[in-house]
Amino acid sequence: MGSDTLFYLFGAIAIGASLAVIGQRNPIYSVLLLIASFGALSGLYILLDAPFVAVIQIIVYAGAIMVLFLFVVMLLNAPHEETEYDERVHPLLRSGPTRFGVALAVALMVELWWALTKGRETGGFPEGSVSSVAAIGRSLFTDYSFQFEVTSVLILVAMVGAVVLARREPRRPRSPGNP
Amino acid sequence: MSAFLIAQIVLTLFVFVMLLSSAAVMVYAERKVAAILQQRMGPYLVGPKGMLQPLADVIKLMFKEELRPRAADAFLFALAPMISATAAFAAFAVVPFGAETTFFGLLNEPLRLQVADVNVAILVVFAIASMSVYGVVLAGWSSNSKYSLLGGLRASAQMISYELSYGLALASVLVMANSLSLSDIVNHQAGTWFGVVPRWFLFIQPVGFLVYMTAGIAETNRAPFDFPEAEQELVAGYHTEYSSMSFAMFFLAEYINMVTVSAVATDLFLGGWHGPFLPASLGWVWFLLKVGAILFFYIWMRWTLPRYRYDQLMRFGWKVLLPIAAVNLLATAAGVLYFGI
Amino acid sequence: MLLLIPLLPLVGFLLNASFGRRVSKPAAGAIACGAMIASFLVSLVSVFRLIALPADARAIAQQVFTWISSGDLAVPFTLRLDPLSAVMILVVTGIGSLIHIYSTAYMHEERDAEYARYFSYLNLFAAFMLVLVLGSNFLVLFVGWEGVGLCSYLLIGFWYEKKSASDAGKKAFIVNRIGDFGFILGVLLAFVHFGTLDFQEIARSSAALGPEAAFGTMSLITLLLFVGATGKSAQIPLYVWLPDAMEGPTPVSALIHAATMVTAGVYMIGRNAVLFSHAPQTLTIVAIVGVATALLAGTIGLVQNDIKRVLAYSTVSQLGYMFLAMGVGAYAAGIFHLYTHAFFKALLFLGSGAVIHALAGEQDLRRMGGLKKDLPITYWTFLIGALAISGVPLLSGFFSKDEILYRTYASGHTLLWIVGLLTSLLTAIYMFRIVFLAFHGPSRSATASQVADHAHDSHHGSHLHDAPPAMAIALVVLAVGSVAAGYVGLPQALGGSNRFEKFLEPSFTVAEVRSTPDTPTPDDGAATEGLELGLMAVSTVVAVGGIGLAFFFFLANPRASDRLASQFPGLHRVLMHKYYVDEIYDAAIVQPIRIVSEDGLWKILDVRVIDGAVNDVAGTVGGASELLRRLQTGSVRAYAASLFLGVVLILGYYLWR
Amino acid sequence: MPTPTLVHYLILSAVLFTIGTAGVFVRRNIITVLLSIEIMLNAVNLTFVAFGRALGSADGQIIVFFVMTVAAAEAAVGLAIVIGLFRHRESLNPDTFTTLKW
Repeated sequence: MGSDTLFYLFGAIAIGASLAVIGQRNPIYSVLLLIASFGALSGLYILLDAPFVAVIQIIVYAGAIMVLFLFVVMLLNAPHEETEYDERVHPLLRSGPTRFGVALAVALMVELWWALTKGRETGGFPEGSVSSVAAIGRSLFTDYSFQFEVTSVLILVAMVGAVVLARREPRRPRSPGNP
Repeated sequence: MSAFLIAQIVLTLFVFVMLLSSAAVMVYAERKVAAILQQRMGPYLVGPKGMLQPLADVIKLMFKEELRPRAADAFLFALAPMISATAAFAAFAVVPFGAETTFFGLLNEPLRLQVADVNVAILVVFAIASMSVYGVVLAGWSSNSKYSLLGGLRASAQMISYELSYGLALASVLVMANSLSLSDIVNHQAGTWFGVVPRWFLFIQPVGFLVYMTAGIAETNRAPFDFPEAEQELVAGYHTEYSSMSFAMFFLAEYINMVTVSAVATDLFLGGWHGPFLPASLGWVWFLLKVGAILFFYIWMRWTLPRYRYDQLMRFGWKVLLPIAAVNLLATAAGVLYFGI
Repeated sequence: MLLLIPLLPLVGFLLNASFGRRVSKPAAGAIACGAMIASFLVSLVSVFRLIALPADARAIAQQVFTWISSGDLAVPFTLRLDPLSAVMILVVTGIGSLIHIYSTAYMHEERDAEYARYFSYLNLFAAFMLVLVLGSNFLVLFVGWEGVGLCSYLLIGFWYEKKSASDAGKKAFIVNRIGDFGFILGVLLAFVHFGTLDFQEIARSSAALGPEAAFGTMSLITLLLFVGATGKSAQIPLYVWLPDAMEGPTPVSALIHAATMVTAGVYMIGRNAVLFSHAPQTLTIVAIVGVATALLAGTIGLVQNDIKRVLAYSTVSQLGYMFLAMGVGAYAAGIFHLYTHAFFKALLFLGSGAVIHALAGEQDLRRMGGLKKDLPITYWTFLIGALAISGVPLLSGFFSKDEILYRTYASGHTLLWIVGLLTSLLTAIYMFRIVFLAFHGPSRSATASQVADHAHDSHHGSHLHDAPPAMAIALVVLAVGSVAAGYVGLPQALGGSNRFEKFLEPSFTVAEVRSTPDTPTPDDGAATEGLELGLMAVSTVVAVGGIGLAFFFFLANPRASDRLASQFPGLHRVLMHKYYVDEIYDAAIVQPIRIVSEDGLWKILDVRVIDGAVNDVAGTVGGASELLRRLQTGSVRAYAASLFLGVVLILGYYLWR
Repeated sequence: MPTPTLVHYLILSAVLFTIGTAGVFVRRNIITVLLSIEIMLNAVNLTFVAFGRALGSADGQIIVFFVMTVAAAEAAVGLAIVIGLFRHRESLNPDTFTTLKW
């Protein structure tokens, strides 16, 4: 199986899984399908000679972010979307934003397709590629050191924000005569 | 097909079978060691000295009825044990367990005793370890039972928490070896200091080793960190509702995970297949011995230490182990920078 | 090797900070002293290696790691040992070790955890100080500079439960911050101007430029750096923190606020001697500020009653001397005085610490007296220190102080020389005021008699205890140092060869420029030698005269001083209140800032302008929103849709074009 | 099937991005909406890596790290908000939360 075939296979999995993510109502399945999609993207990264990104994709996205999603879904025991509405109204006849949004998505697709096919064919990828972890690390900690620091501040802020937002309101002490 | 490819396929199948049987050996060993520690007999009826006991267990499990709670999510309920078992097997794929060999001249070019040689192997191990959370979480959620759910949540929280220390311990080794490839890391530990002390990272990274082992025990949900399946509180945790072969898969995954953690520890800290007396082609004997020693340690721990309390576990993970691991990594980095190892 | 010098105290700090509270006091003290002494030994070895090198190549550098490498800015974390650093590390580690040893006894009454905390701070200070003096560029120096400031703050406020102590700590920190602000600006300007932060490269490029005739960039850089130095080294106008810093434990005062940290400013100027030499305007300012500080602090010191405060003002005054030396271009003389001053001032502080220790915390000179017989070791060592600082011949202070005065005179600043001489007189007077009030005469101590009575009750024949062994060792060693330290720099006029100055010389010049050696150093010719001897005689007379005056006013004829005070009540009050500088600062800076903040910024700008603007804007927005809110459905999806509509339209436009 | 070139990767990325966009509008569950945003971010990541490969530089991969960190931060804060909302309204439908303050 050549790497060409693998591209089409992984691409198909990614698209199929992503479609399924937005195509059904159970959030748990959505999360799991998205992980499958990420797995396929990770494969694509390997095809692009970026094994480090591929592994990081699994560790960070699948191993951390998606676990967080799964956690929240389980914690809230997230209800399926209200189904009576779906049964009553055909998807194409739904209220403003939904219909409009889908139309916009289609328009965006058309535009992107147009933009990408408009230019010349770029041909295959060149030979040289940077896949060494050391090279990436060196660049990350020298050329991008400022960005790196800013990102770390962002993470810190997000962490504090998440803790504050998700914290349960401190319960008011009950009055003594009222058990 | 070249002989090399055939050898590779045979090797892969061989590793698979060996992992399966290692689980059986581990079950037997666990019961025997426990019995010895508690001054009992342990299994002795089936086969000589009860050695066929694991086989009997497997047969018993296979013939049991596959039960599924009515309110469970059928698909995920079936998927969860598969994820667990697959992740357990997959991680071992990148673990090398012997030097390159031509099998006494059978092959034209030397074959590395490793299913897949990836140059970011250490990260792959880490990635797959992080994927194994899903099996546990999904099992807990899909069973639709409060014990299972609590077990699943505990397991995932615990695994995520200890993954950080685990990762930092890995990082301190790879900083020293200057490579992400497990084979390179092992080869970095070849030879001895002063002709006596082997150049294992264990001696440069004792703290890293301790952190790795502690986090490894927590990652595999073994005693004294076996909260997800704390019998007294949660019946059996995330696999309460499982029976027959799906239960067997969880069981299998637990033992194979232990073997993987031990094998990775051997490669990272104990010099892998390097050892005195034996020729390089028999290095795997050393490898098996070292893995066996760590596994024995695992079993010993389980039957010696009482279980912690859950909050103690989390506090230990975040407030003790993680800072130690982080400081160790910093110190290692400073040392590497200063001494230019 | 060089890295070990600051690293050992740092390790001591880490050990004591992590485990100090869990181990006993002797263990904590042993860790700290061990780290310091080990660092001293490493320093000694390094310095011997340095001396073994040929005179014009005396420098050992060690690049520890590349610290910052971003764009044009490349800063290696490099330690560099040259003659100047060599003197400094020996002073820091040597005197530091003695003070560590002294502290084991002095701090013995603290609780275990406090004891360990004290030693961990002390070690941390030593580590930062060593980084400061070993750093080979401004940024590394700045790490040490800020680090010692932090430690100074922590140690002044060591007894943080006492309000005055924590206030003093804050005061020191804030005043230093003002100086540091100038320092940072100076460093930034130097980077902009020279494109590097490395001392040697800066020296080289400034040497290539030639001295500035008018006030230019280099003068501005040096002036800003000098602002930093006034903060750290307690010069006018930022000296006010140092007397208050005496709230810290006495060994801390000795180590940080007399011997080492406060000299960082002097060191910094010496380190950038070439740069400063090319900015004569700044040098003049440095000299004037130095001598003015010396005089001002000396006069205040005359009337203070707290023994440590007198010593603190004396420190300020002596630092003024050092800046005077720097200002007249006698860098080696300044560093020489720094080095001898470290010995006798540490000795004086430790001696006063022994007195305070013996009197259970009493610091007021008016309640001391007659301690000579009870505290013989303390008395004799203190006396040696006082003689040395007063400039009595053949002791260390004489050589260094005289060198400064001589160089000042030789460089033509006669007025500065006269003021310096006057200050020298004041020095002798206030130092011997302490000696006579504390050690001679009748005992005026309530505490002393109480202590004595108490001791009498418990076990017979006991009296005020002299310094315990650990303290006595430090005192005796420092006393020997105070006598002998000056002989390494014996001037030619007295038959020496001025070796110290020759040793330091390479640190103050640039390799390329040094092609014309010994340019105006006036150490040749009998005429200058005669002049030097004459000046020595003058200062000897002044020193002895000062001691005599002190004897007359404070011992032989104690009423005379009171009478003098009542004759000039105004002057006395001004001196007692330290020229009202704190009050002036409060009225001129602190209060205006408060008033502007409160009445201007808060009540007008904030309440009326900002809040008013905000309210008006809010009102306007509110009105507009009444109209616009129909757009805001609150549905996130609708917002997202409008956002995407924009994306589609813009993309479509560019594609269409 | 033709050998994949840069354009193929870009088209794949465009398709994924559009799927994400559509998901934001189609689904009526905040968590799935957040998942759709993750799809979009990943589509962008794919573009970066593909361009980096085409230009032979590591920058594409490095930007992916930054995108991932931002995604992680976004997920953490977003999910915390979701939890807060759910506590108040017992619903995850974004159309439930249309009041501009409460």
